[in-house]
Amino acid sequence: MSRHVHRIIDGPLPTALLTPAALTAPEHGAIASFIGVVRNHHNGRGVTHLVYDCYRPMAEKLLADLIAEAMRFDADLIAHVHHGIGHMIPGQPSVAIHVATAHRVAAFDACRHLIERIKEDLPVWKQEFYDDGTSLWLKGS
Amino acid sequence: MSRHVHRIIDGPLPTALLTPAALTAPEHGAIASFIGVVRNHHNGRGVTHLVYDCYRPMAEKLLADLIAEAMRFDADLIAHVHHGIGHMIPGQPSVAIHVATAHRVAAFDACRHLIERIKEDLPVWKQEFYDDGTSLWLKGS
Amino acid sequence: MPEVTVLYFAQARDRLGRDCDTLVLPASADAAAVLAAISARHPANSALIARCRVAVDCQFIAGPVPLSPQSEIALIPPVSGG
Amino acid sequence: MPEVTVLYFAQARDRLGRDCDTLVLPASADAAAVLAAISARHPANSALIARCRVAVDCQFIAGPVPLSPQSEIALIPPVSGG
Repeated sequence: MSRHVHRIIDGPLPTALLTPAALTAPEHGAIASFIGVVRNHHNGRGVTHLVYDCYRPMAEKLLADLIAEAMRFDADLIAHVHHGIGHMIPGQPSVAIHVATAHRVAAFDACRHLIERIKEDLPVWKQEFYDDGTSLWLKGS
Repeated sequence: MSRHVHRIIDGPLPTALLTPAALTAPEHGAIASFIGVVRNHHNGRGVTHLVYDCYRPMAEKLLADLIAEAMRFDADLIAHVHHGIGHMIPGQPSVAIHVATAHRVAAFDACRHLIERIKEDLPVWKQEFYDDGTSLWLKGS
Repeated sequence: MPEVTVLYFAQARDRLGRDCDTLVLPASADAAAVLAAISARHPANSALIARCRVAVDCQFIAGPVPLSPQSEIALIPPVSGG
Repeated sequence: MPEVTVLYFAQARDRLGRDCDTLVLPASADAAAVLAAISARHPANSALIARCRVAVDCQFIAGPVPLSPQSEIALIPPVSGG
């Protein structure tokens, strides 16, 4: 049974998912985390809110695949990855990645790998709504 | 007034310091964190507990200096850095670094910089106690 | 030549004005063949469609894959999660 | 030639058997001069002392710095925090 956790969540991530406290373990000396937060500005424009669309069954499956990929950095790593979808406002957390390993280099590398691969491949799309009343589907970042 | 937080704490870090929830802000889209946890093994030996010694006034001052250094990655970053000292057992968190920036690359780079510089210069020393009854002051990592 | 459901998301769903189509596709098709079939149905949006990737049964495809009426095809515009 | 307090930590404190000394030092000294004065007081531990750095008033020193009786000197063994 995998000790990894990965899930698509409706709405912004609850505060409980921002902490890596659940990953503290005596065999893992290092935890690296990344939290993505909805920004109030993009390309110089004010963002009022945004909506994440998602191809959910594929996204759930892909998160598992990406964790398997990240295990190249440390076969014993533990990863918890959550992505929120739907309506969010600036300041709300949309993604949380926590990786625990024995040593810190692998934790940083695996955490970084996960967010980069999420931004390349996870079937999640961001529609930004601006303070001038317009909106835009973003094309990756 | 600086919005940074840095402090030497007696004992293992309380759970509240493991979460970057306090750093979520609409202008900061990315938070990178590092948590150091006491490991139960080192160089193949079982660790029962350890004691961190600290030159406290210098350590407090140096944490501020290191955050100033990390601002080369993003002059607008916010950093929260805590290091625990004294008696700890495996699984307990000894250091917590949280860095919030507008974009993720600077957050990762600044967080990584902070833990590397802490391990180079912070006047904190770890005495490991092993399951064979011996102990050793470590010489850096 | 199975009839297969193709799912649309995000800007593709908005621009095509629907969240899916049923298309007749070859029993074995690669991404280019799937994109061509979608473009043939929606010629006004062929530029957008050409920028998309194709997933079959929740997996991006590169080479040709077998298709059946049970296959779930998705048109994947450039993603922007995180 | 001020009399200055030198603080010891971790393995240095254990090996020297004390947490500080009062040493007479030049009015201006660099790290090598401070380490030499500590080694002269504790010759049996000169190898350990040679591996240490020196901080004056909570700052690592490289070149010479002025010292006064109010200066706080610290012998800094290789650190191992984190």
